[in-house]
Amino acid sequence: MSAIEVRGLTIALRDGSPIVKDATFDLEPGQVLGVVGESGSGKSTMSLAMLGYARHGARITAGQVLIDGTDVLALGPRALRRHRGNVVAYVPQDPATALNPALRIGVQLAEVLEGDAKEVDARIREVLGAVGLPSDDAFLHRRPRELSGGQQQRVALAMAVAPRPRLTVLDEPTTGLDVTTQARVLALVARLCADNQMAAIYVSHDLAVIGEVADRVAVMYGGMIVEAGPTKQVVARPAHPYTRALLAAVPSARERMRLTSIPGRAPGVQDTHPGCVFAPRCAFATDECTTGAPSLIELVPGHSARCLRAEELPERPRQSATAPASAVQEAAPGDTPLLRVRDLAAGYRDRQVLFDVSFDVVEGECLAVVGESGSGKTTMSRSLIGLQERWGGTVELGGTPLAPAAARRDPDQRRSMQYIFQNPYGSLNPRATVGDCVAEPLRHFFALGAKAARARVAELLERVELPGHLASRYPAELSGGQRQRVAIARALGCAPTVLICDEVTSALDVSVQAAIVELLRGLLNDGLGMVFVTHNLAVVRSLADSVIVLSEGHVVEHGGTDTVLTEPRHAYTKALLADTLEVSAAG
Amino acid sequence: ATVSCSPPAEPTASTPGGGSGTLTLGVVGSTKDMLYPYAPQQTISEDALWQNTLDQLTAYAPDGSITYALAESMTPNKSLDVWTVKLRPGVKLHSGKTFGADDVIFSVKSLLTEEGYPFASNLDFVKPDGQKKIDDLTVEFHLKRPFGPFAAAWAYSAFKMIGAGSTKDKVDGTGPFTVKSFSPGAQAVLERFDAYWGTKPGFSTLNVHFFQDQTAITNALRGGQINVAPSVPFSDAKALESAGVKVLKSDSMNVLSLDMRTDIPPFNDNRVREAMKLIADREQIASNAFGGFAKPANDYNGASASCPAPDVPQRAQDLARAKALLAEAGKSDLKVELVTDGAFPGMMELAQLFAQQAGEAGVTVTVRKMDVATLLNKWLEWPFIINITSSPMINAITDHLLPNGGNNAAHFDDPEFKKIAGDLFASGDVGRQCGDIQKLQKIQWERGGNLIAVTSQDLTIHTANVRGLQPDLFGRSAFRYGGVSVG
Amino acid sequence: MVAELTGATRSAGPRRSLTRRRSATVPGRIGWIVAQAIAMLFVVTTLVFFATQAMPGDVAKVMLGMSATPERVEALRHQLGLDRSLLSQYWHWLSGVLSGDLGTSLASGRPVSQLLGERLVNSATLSLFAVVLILPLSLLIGILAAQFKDSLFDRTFLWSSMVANALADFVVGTLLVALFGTTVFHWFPPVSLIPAEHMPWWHPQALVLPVATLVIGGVMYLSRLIRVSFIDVLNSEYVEMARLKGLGSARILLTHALPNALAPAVPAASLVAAFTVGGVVVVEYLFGYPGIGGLLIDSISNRDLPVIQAVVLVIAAVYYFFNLLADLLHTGKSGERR
Amino acid sequence: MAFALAGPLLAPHDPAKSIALPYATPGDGLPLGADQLGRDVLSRVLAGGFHLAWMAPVAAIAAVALGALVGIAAAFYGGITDTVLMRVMDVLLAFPALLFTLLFVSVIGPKPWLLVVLTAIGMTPGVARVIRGAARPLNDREYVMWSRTVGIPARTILARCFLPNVSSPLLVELGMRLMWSIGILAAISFLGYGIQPPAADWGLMISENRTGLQNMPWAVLAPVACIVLFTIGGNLIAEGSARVIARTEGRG
Ligand SMILES: Nc1ncnc2c1ncn2[C@@H]1O[C@H](COP(=O)(O)OP(=O)(O)OP(=O)(O)O)[C@@H](O)[C@H]1O
Ligand SMILES: Nc1ncnc2c1ncn2[C@@H]1O[C@H](COP(=O)(O)OP(=O)(O)OP(=O)(O)O)[C@@H](O)[C@H]1O
Ligand SMILES: [Mg+2]
Ligand SMILES: [Mg+2]
Repeated sequence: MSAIEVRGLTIALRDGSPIVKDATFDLEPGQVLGVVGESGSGKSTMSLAMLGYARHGARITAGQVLIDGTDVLALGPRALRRHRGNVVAYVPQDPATALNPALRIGVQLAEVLEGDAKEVDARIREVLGAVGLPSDDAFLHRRPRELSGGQQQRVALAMAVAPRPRLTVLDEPTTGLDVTTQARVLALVARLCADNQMAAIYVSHDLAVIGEVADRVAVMYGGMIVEAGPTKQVVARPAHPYTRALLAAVPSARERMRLTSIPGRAPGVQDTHPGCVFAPRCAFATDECTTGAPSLIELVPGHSARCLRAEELPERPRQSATAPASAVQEAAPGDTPLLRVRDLAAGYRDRQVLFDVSFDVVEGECLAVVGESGSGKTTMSRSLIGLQERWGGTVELGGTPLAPAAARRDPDQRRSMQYIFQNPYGSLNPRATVGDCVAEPLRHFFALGAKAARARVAELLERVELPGHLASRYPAELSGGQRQRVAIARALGCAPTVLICDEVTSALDVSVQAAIVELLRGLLNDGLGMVFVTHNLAVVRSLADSVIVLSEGHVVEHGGTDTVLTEPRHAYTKALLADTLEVSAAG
Repeated sequence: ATVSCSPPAEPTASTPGGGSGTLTLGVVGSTKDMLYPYAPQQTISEDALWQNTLDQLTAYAPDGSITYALAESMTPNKSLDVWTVKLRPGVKLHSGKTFGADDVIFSVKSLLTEEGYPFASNLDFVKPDGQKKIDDLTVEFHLKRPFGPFAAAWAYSAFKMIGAGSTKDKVDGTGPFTVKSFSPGAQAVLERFDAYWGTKPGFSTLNVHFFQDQTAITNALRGGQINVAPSVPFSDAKALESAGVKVLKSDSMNVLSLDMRTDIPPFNDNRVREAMKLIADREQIASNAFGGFAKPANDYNGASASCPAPDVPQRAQDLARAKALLAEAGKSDLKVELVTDGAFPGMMELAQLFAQQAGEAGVTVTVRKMDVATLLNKWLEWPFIINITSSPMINAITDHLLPNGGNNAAHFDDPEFKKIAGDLFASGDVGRQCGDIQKLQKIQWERGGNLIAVTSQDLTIHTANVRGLQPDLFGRSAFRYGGVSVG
Repeated sequence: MVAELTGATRSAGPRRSLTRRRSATVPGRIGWIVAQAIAMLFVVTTLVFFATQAMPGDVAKVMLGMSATPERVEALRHQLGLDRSLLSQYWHWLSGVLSGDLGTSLASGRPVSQLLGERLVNSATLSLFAVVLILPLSLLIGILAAQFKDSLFDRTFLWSSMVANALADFVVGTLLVALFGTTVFHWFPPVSLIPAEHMPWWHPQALVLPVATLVIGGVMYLSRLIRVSFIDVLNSEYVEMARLKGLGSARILLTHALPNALAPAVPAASLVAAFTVGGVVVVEYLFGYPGIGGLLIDSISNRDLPVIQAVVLVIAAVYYFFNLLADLLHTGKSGERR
Repeated sequence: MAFALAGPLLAPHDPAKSIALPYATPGDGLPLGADQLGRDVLSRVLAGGFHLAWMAPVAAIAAVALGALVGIAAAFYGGITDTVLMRVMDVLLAFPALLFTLLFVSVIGPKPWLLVVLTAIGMTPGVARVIRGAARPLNDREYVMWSRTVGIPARTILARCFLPNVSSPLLVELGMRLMWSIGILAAISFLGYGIQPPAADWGLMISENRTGLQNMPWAVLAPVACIVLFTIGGNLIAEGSARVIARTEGRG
């Protein structure tokens, strides 16, 4: 008997539509189960059920969650309360919102522990030490907002492991973190599990992360576990087409690959299919797939998949086409680059954040700007576009210097350089239809009439591979990836020569990221210059021609992508590269 | 002021009978109230104070007749231009001095020369320096011209006597109470003056609370916080009685009149004025605007008790005739604005009801309520206004019906009326005075600018434990405490 | 460079406003706030001064009443100094105020500070009692309604608060007087008679109904806000997290939800405090309570300018203070978030 | 609300006519009795909402429109514009409403439009504060920043980005202000500076008849109930529409 057994777990909304269907898996002490899947596949819902908890509006309708033989779902309210925290602990995705902003760290940590004050205090200091945080009084007296994101995440982790639970559920604990911090957290999780004989369920949409931390992996799609098995095996020989598709979407920092996204959209809770849930998006689907729902087929002991063709698929080779490096040369001497930045300096109030940044971007070139969180990437791109006080240096666009403030630039300059924001949810006016959003610059810059604008909007949507009927939708009705495409379409509507993208994919799933990256690649081929801000080296490899590495506002390395990523010279770049996870590393 | 930490010991309110106890009176008051009687105005709150701290030479009796108070007799010479006034002996001032000729001379001089004291015009026949002290209790008044109704003139409620040497801040009086404390607009505490010459009150302390509106007063009385309140709205009387409050109904000299300016259109045409008078349904006004506490009146100021009514028919509503008169005057679709500050009970109700009745005759009357200051700002300029008089005809004449009267909102200026009034004042014979008054009333009825629809009663409310309050024609039922007891 | 910098400030970063620049240091910020407050009071009193002038009627006519003749009015106006030019009257008043002298009441001839002083204590007591009751009551009701959202209690509360909010203070007051003072029960004095030299708290009975009127209005408004902010907090991730940590519901409510739910409610509370001060005028009128509200009404009807000015100055200052407090608490909070 | 507008047509008697004795108790032909002048309470109640029914919404809408304009402009321009606008609002707030009302009513007369204007101005600062608070975070929204970077004119940004995105607080405000404008208008009537008698008006009725509460409670309670119903009705409409709009917003 395993330490943790989950049997036929089903969670449904009040109206009966299931969010998680018939989830079954086992877990041994010290083992980490990775749960992957696109956004909305039910990962969080399933993992919260380990604590006997369902979010408002949902209900656990069937199944068992046995931990050392006790069914968590059968516990009464009191017992359940004791159980939570002590036996099963939870680490939230976003500690910034999950830690109580009003309470001191010490208080929040002490809450989960029982026993006399001295013991509690000792234990707190011990776990803080274990997660690599200072354990002095000053630290305990801080409030969450006085910590960095990585520190907050480790506090949440400490809070979870402090009562020595049997099982810890980690719901995408590193999604918001930069690679370095992520690497640290992952190592920590692995160590804590091993040291305390604690089982863990690690939720992520990033296969590379799961590959790094998990012993076993469960792939979720449409509320179902579609494939489960030892991590190595699943990554090496994926049996479910969905797993294969996910793997194909993950970029690699080692080689430039063409990324393939999964066509279509993940099913919503209310969508019902008679057949396999993945069938509509599946490259291998047969007629059979649309009629009969497949059950979990065990391929080898411990590795099973929910696919009619599960037996044959692992044998098929996984095609990984290397993408052609776009034919960009360094600008010929004498040529004016599209964008020329010299000694750019910027800061906030009395604090300088950016120091002497210089670079050129030529036609069709993608310049990646990488660096850890807080290194000044956003500050730099904002001062390029004119949203930020510039303290020094010059920015030239097509040979003419740009005024520091957007408002002072002439319309043509404002048109030629466009900015895509990180947050796809904020970049579109929620009260304007997609069509209006995209038409806005057309009206503004080109004074297009309603009809001409409509035609042009359709063209632009086409260009970003969005169906034309979306023009009448509101942003709230679109997925994150779709919104990001609309934002790109809007920028394209200005007919820019330079595009500045600030972490445009970091809020998105890998498969959506793949689609956006491919879209941008297409634009580069059309001759657009691009400044691509990111902390994801794999994306850099997939897309960029040259790279600058920012550390604390200084450019520490600048060169062609291949040079920088294969032979990093600066220690910082080396460290960054070392922390970058690679899905194939597991395989 | 130092702030002590506990309430001062209350005088034991429950001391049984025998002339002790506290009576609490509630009136509408203002922060500009003062104890000094030669004030620019005479408000109900000041009246309550003066009435109880000061006395007059002569006074109105509750039935409207004139009685001697501080004076014992007033005798004229033949030509009616020198009057000898004998004072009541043994009257004590609050300061302990004896009230005498010097005090009278001081008072008369003060009131006639006080800047901004408007009522002096009623005494315009008296010379400020014309008074001679004959002895301690005798003063000789030397007048500017012969004046007959001398005693009546001094009975006007504004002419209080004060002790010689009184100032605005420190007033010495002879009244039934002395002032213990006074904060304008809030409260006054008066204590019985045991050396008072007249009928003494049957309680020792008079507490006067000043309110900002009538409703609060009514509520306070219902809540048992005050014992007596004057001039309650007519419509409240029934509710109050059924709630166990005693209502003292008293006939009154108070008349609300709708004053129409006789000097400008549309009311310079007497046909229009008469039409307005014919529009009023006096029965309905009495029953609905005044809750039944009124009798139809006949467009002239009331007589004093001593003179009979003039020989004119009672006007009643006659819409047909009113319309005909208006048509004749070319004012068939007359539109007028009736202004009022609603400060006295019945004013708003009267205005509304009249407006409603006018509507039936095709006359549009819009009622406009405004605050007192706005009303006073254009005082004597409003073409159509609700005015109030509270004195008998003889005192109303100067003020209300003669050209320069401060209360002549109708701008009534009638040669015949003026002449008769002159005769009246110059005669010393009461019979002739009555005849003249009847003539004047007839003129007022016929062509005056005052629509006087009803004479109302005055309602004083009090708690059941107050005994001995008397009806009073001058609205003083609530302030006259001779023989009144609490508890 | 400097020009570029200021250019950037003006156009690209309007949010980084001059205010912010100026408020970089704490004393600077306080100075700026005080300067604004003084400017505001100055404007308010100036407006009030001229507004009062624009109102028909003046104190001379009011004092003389119906028997005012033009000569008498002129004489009195001269005596009171009303015949001087507006500006000189205003300057006279202003320089008086600046030197701490609020002037003399034209109607009663008493020093304004004396008139005001007595009544200020009364009004302050009334508002203080009301505010002190409003806050905990709103909190209690708001929390209960949020905790038992959609329960009978919650729905009853929502409806009754809607009814109470629909009724202006004067209606609530009138009904309270009728119910508890004059008709049905005779529990409390319907009118607040507080003798001039007495402190209002010597007469707790007299405070009950006016305070209740203010409290009902305030509580019904504020507790709705608290309810909403509590519901938000109860739906927050950190409360969910607290549940997942296995904490008891009392602890969740008091330690986790309360401090956070309070944050948005505090500025609202100080606005309610400001309203309460404003509402005092009506309530004082209704209950014949001898406070500055009554004084204001009285002095307006007397056109007693120095008194009007002084009362307005006090009310505006208090009002502004609470508004400012609300603002500061609010920005303080969003500052924390950043 | 329809009831308030149509009320005058349904009235069985002339609401301004005395047909019975003051405070006559309910009886034949007088289902709710008579008021202090002997007028039919039912007719007056039915007729009394008419003015309120147009004045209150107009005042509320005007206040919300003006307040939104000020609030949005203050939030968008920030800096000195913000400070000046908001301080002007503070001045309006701190200016005693009573004096304000009295001033204009006594100069101009109690015209209905004036009452609407006064009520609207009185409520504007509150709206402006709320809307400014709701609009300020929009400056940090990416779509607003984008509009600034491409140089969309301020007017367009205000109309397209700000206004629609504060519409739910705007509607909530509208509901609240509607409620309050009823209260304020009723209060003005109550003090005697509003709708002038003999016209029927709920606020006026309460003030006229409040002393007769014991004998004839209907004369007060009926208009009170009407004000409550009217307010709640208005509020529900506003809240409902806020909810509908919020739905289109999704989680954006
Ligand atoms: N309480 C709920 N009420 C309504 N729908 C819900 C509820 N909880 C989850 N869902 C729906 O169920 C689906 C799965 O949600 P869940 O949060 O488990 O997904 P996830 O895999 O964790 O996604 P993400 O990667 O975005 O966190 C989603 O479509 C979500 O909208
Ligand atoms: N509005 C601001 N006021 C003051 N300091 C700021 C502001 N915005 C950013 N900073 C600071 O400037 C530095 C650079 O921030 P920036 O946002 O450019 O970093 P980044 O590289 O984009 O980080 P991330 O990867 O987290 O987006 C950080 O130290 C940050 O704290
Ligand atoms: Mg999730
Ligand atoms: Mg950034």
